[in-house]
Amino acid sequence: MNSTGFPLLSLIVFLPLLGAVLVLLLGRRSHAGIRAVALAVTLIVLGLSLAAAALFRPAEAGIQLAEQAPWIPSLGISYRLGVDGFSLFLLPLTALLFVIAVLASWKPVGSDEASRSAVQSYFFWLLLLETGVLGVFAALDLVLFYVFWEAMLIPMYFLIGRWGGERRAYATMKFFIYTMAGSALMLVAILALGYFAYQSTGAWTFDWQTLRELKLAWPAPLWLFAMFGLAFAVKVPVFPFHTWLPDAYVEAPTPVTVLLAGVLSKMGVYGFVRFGLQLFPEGLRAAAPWLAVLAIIGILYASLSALMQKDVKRVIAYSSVAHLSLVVLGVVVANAQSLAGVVMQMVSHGIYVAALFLIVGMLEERRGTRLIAEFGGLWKPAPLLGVCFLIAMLGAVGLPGLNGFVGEFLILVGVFQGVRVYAVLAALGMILGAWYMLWTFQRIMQGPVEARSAGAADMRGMDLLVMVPLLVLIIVLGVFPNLILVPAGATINALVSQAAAVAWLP
Amino acid sequence: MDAIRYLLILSAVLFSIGAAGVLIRRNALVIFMCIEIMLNAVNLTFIALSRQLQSLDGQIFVFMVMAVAAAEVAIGLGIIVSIFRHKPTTDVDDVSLLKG
Amino acid sequence: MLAYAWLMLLFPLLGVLINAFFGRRIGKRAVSWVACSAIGLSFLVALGVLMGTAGSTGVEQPLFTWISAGSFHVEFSLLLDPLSALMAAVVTGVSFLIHIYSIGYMAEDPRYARYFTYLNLFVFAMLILVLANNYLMMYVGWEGVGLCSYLLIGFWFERKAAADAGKKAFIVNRVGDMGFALGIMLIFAMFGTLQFSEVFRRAPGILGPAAVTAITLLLFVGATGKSAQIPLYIWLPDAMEGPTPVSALIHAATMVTAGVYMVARNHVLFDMAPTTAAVVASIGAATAFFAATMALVEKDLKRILAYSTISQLGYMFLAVGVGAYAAGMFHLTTHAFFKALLFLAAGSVMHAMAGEINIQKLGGLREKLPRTYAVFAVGAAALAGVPLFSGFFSKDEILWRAFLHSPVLWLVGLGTAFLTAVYIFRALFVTFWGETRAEKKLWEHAHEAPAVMSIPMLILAVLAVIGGYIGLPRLSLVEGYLEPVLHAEHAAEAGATEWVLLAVSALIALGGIALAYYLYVVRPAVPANLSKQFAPLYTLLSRKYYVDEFYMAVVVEPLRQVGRFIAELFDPRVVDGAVNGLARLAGVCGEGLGTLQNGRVRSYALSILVGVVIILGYFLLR
Amino acid sequence: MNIADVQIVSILPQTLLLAAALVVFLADLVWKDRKGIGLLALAGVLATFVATVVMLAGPGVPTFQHMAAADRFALVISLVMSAAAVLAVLVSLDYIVRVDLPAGEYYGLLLLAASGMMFLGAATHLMTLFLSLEILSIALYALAGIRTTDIRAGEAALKYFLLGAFASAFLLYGMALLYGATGTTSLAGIAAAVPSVQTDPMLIAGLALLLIGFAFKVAAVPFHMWTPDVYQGAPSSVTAFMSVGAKAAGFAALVRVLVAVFPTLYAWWVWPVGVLAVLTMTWGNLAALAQGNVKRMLAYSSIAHAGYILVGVAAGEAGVSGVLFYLMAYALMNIGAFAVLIALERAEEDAAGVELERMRGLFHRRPWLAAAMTVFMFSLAGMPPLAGFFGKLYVFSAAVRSGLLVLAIIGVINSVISAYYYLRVVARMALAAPAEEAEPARCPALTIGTGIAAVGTVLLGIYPTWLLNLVQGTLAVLFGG
Repeated sequence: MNSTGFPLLSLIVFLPLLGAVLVLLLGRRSHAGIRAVALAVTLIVLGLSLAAAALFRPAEAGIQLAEQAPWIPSLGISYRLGVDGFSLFLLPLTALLFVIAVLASWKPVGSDEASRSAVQSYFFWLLLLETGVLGVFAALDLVLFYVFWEAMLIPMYFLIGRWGGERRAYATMKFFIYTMAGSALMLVAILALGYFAYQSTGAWTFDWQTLRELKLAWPAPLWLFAMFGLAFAVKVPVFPFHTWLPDAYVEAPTPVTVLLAGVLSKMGVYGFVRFGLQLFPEGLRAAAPWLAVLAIIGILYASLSALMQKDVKRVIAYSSVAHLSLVVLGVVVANAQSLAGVVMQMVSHGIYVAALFLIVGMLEERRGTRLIAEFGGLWKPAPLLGVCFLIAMLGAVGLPGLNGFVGEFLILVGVFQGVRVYAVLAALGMILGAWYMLWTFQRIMQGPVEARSAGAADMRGMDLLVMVPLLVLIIVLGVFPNLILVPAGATINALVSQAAAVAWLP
Repeated sequence: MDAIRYLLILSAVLFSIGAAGVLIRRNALVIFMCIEIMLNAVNLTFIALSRQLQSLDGQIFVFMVMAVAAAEVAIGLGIIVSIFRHKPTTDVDDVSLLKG
Repeated sequence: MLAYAWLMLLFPLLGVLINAFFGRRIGKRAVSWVACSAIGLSFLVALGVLMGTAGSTGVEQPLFTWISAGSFHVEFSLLLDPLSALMAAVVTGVSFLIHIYSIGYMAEDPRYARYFTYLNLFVFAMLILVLANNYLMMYVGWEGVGLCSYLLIGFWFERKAAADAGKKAFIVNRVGDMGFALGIMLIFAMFGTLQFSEVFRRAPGILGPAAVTAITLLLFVGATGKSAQIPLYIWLPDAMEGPTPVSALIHAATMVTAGVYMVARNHVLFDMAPTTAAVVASIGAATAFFAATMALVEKDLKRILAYSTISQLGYMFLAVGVGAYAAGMFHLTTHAFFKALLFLAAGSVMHAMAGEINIQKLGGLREKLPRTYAVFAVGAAALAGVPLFSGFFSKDEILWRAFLHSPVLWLVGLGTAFLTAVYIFRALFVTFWGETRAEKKLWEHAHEAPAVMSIPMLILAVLAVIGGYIGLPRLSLVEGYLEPVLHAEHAAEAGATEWVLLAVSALIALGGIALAYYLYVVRPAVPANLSKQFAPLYTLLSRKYYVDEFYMAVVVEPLRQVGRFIAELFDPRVVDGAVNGLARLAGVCGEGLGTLQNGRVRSYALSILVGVVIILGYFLLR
Repeated sequence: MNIADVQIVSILPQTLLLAAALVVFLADLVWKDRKGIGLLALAGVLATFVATVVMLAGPGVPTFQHMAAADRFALVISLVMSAAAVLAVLVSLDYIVRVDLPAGEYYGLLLLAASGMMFLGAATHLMTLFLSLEILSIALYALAGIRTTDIRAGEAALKYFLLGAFASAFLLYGMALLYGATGTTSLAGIAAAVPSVQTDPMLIAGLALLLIGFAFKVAAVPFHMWTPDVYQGAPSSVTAFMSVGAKAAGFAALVRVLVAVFPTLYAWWVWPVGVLAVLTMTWGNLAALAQGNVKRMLAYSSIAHAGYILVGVAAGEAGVSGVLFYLMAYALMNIGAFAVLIALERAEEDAAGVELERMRGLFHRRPWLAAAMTVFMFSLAGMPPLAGFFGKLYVFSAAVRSGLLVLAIIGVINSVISAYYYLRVVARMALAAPAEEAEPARCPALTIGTGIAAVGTVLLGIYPTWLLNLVQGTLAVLFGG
């Protein structure tokens, strides 16, 4: 139990599970009740996660709000939760995006009648997913982490597979197998790590904090990092492990895409820091040049690919690849600025990409298509939609004053301090990013009003309700990024000194 | 002293003959008889060893094997008859509906 | 007054918020009141600051901490010194006039509130740029004005050309911004801070020649983007797709001069980097000349003015490149007046002629639009450098300083001055003199703009005339005012040389006007013959030296091809193909194993026997 | 010999099952109620289950004349077996009426086979080993072919019988050689003698043949060829039971022989077992990919799972508890999966098992049944937090501990391959539109059985500790003192 004696994190993590059970207990036909329960639960979780952020003592670098209980003592597996400045904001972000997702699911989700009427199971899986994701960000025992990490695939499988688009069966299978394949070796690495602990201390343990102190003989850190890293690289995804992403993002229903892009992609980056940088700094260092090159390729490759996509959802999907590649580059460089940028950008990206995908959803809802060529001049009949799209897009493009800028720029500054060529190449992504985003925006919102778009409805009601909080955050975090950077500061400093201890970059 | 060796070799040869028969013959009954040869080859081994080791365990084992073999005959014939009712053949290659 | 400088930012911001959220409900009248009074108040504050900072070397006013990430600490804080105060005053002043003008110009537009929201937002961003006390904040304003430019160019987004132009402006600017951003990163890497005062104080001790050259060059790349210099000028002519007041405000008077301001702001660094300074001066001179040639053959009145802006910006860079920062700022100021004036006059023509802007379809308008004609003539005279008009003084200041630096640059500048006089009076004569070539209906319909439009023009016309006197070589108000910031070494006392140069450039300007008069009034057939005689040259000029096509072919198309290759072939076939291939391989293996399972009991027995042999063999032979 | 020394209590579970089998056989003569006989059998297996639990909780008991032990290892195997038997009887209650099987023979043979399996798990003597193996085998031969109306059942029985007898012969030969090398037929005796005769070819060959014999029983590649055919041809309830029980029994014997009797020869047998493990899981998984019949797919999947368990065996001493845990988890999820197939199966057209297409849209028709199947599929695929995941975690961690990192890596990669075909089932149920099919069977016993299996699979995943504590350190008492 933590110092306050109150299992706050457990409550945050498992309340959605409770909600899922509650949803099952409600009648299958009581759609309103189910939605209300889902909304209430996600809102409470959001409140609790904000409370956790408020309880967090920013000056301290270590794990806070820690909880611990024995789970499988015979294997040294225990139930451990905790947050530090790095993971702190991922909880409210996750909680917020789940609230948004629930709201975005207020209208029935799905591409056919059967799935649209399956409200109960939809919210069941959605809430289950929330437990999985929150668990990933809070777990501090490696096996527990792995359990959440993998278990999360199951709800995701159903959410994409049942409520997704036309090629959902293919996309969901690919997503599942691909990500599972990526993390398969991680399990072996976790076991090996537990065994190394056993060798040096005589007891199996998967406690993250204990394992950090483990002295591993070279080249074990490299191999272990590689095995962990593959899982994270697939999840982020890092080039060339990204091909599951466009399919999954595109086929998933809008609220799920929002979660995929907003939260799930952060799990990979989170992993790189928590279980890469912090557990095997030497391993990450040795892999850094390769990873950096992959990240840079990812930025340019995904940007160019986004440029020529025909489906607006795919554009955003590839843009997400590019943006997250930059974040990975920031992790690889691991200095004070780049890591601050990573923390910032993880939250920021979650917010603006969620807004963008919501907008894509609204576009699709209005026109029944996502092909860019089918749109045009939509800003005229739907001015609010245009403005929201604009702000979200500008956030993504990294316009100063909006949230995307701070993280991106900090990462670039950090990278520049490390290897200047990397920064120059990565900065090219800024230009390409503006290009594909603006071009997409132009073809959809601007130009002559496309005949079938002329009568498109503007945003109202629920559309605005889901969008406004995100847009407000895009602006607020752009103007006051210190809301995040200051609490994370101590943790980032600790991370940096750890990275510096293994003589990071020149 | 060498007698035991001869006996062991003999039983090994018998065992091999039985095994080869299982592979070569197509008639289910004959295959089963080949298996019986293998079992009896083992019995021979047991008896030879029992004598060599001056221990009764081997001989007890042989009785058990014979009892088991009898039970197997009973069940085996039952199965063959049951198939024969559907398809009048004892050729094992003719019963290969299940595959892939 | 200085303590309230932040109000300068607050008013436009409030204007933005009010008009953004309530603009569609409160009616056009209220919208214009909100927007104009916001800028007007802001202008008053700016004037106060202008007076307050006289003689000061700069006051910093922290508002809040923006980013603090380890040693990366950026305050949101205002720097009030003569340079920023002058710039802020020019920006808010000209903006105020153009806001007023817009009330009339945009009166019929259904997106009236949105227009003023954007316009206020622009002023807000521009003031952030101007008042920034550090590079990053300047960058915020820098990109912010770029955004407003994008939004306003594409204001009539239903027109593809407008949307295209806005996008082009933003992306080309992004290219420059990337250089700026890298420059900022380099500065941070060198100094560990981004605050101007700190950087300038420590620069001499820290920076070697290579580093300072790199930093200044990168900053200058940013400047070429925003201020439309070679090689990134291509967006500005297209930017004329926006409403004309926007062209006047953003693409003539204020935003595009940000590059000049930035170089002036960084004069400490540029002084330390002679190589960069030479590059700046050369690019400035080249751009000035190059753009002027294109203006010679352009038919679109606004585009003529756009090329002219590019050309004049080139002058300003020429000035700052040769170390004449005050002269650059001086020209910036006068240019803001007369170029805004010219644009507004062009807008007035469009207003009268239902949007017609091709000068060959106009003509004889001085009859119908005497007031517009008068102010246009004042602007043209100022631009051409007719003696006693403002442009004359500021341009001569630059030419003189260029001459001191390098006669070649001076010669290019002089040539440009000649061309300037030719093209602007060509525009004047063709548009306002002679017989009209306009459609009859349009011609009959033509009317002078309402007061709300003409009064700002009049004010600007007055400024375009008298604006020059604040910088008279003897008086040197601008230079003196900026002295505490720029520490400009007083060039050799103006002697005989200066007077000679003054006379030469006056003659050149008058000669240019005379030539234009001859070509377009006396002998209107000559230009057509000339264009036929020198057809290749004419085509080259009218196709803008094929630079757009060049960029299209060398940068844009190849990138799109690569993108298409990745998106349609490489990603799905190769990268994803490898993944799917692996899956298919497993499936094929599975089917292969299935065929081994042939259903025959004897082959199963064989398999067992093989296993037996192998395992026995392993154990016995081990 | 004093009758008090016989220690019949040591083999109480097995004896109870035998007794129950006899009662069932006798009752069948006079009582024609198939459900009733089924309930009788259920009472018998429940009693056995209770007895096993009580014995696990109680103090240790001595061996049964050194022939069979009631150590923790044997009792855990009994627990698995009786749990499997309870589930098997539950799922059979309705099924055998539906497909018209003779109740007396069916339940009698089932109980007999279960008793043989339990004996095998407890055997500490070559003779008991052989006899119990034959008891279970012969009972299963008959059970496989009990559906005499279908030639495929006969074919399955014939294949199983011929190959089983064939493999038994090798096993028996191996026993003879061990006897010859050590002069004793008691496992404890052999274990004591092994260090002194280590490299005797006779001993080595005996070990090899024993390994082969058990490898056949657990369906390890290349001794697995019978498995898909037999599993497919046999009635589903029988397949469910034998895929779990026979496998568990085979592994119990294999572990006892290899780990307890031949620990000094670990370096000799670790590689063959390791290679068998790799071949078995890879072959099973790859072949399962190509199957369109769920029952046959589960047959290949059971081969693959034998491979995972063999990884635990290859880990030697460290892997014993993992193997036991895995067997329990496997029993729950695999019988559960078959239970769902049984619910779907219709007497005539599905004699060879349910085709994948028949699962279409099950979620719409029977959500809870589909949910249970989903649990089983994900658990079989090794997804946390379900029992199958911890089974794999446990055996792979043992492999890592024994330095067999390669096996763990191949194991997890195999899990990924397997996920594809398990997911295909889920996809058909959840993602495809329902086919116009008759309603799956509804029967309380089947529902209870499926429910127990599903809940057990989940609980064993969320809180595996209770079972882990039970299987921990079983090796220390492998001969029951």
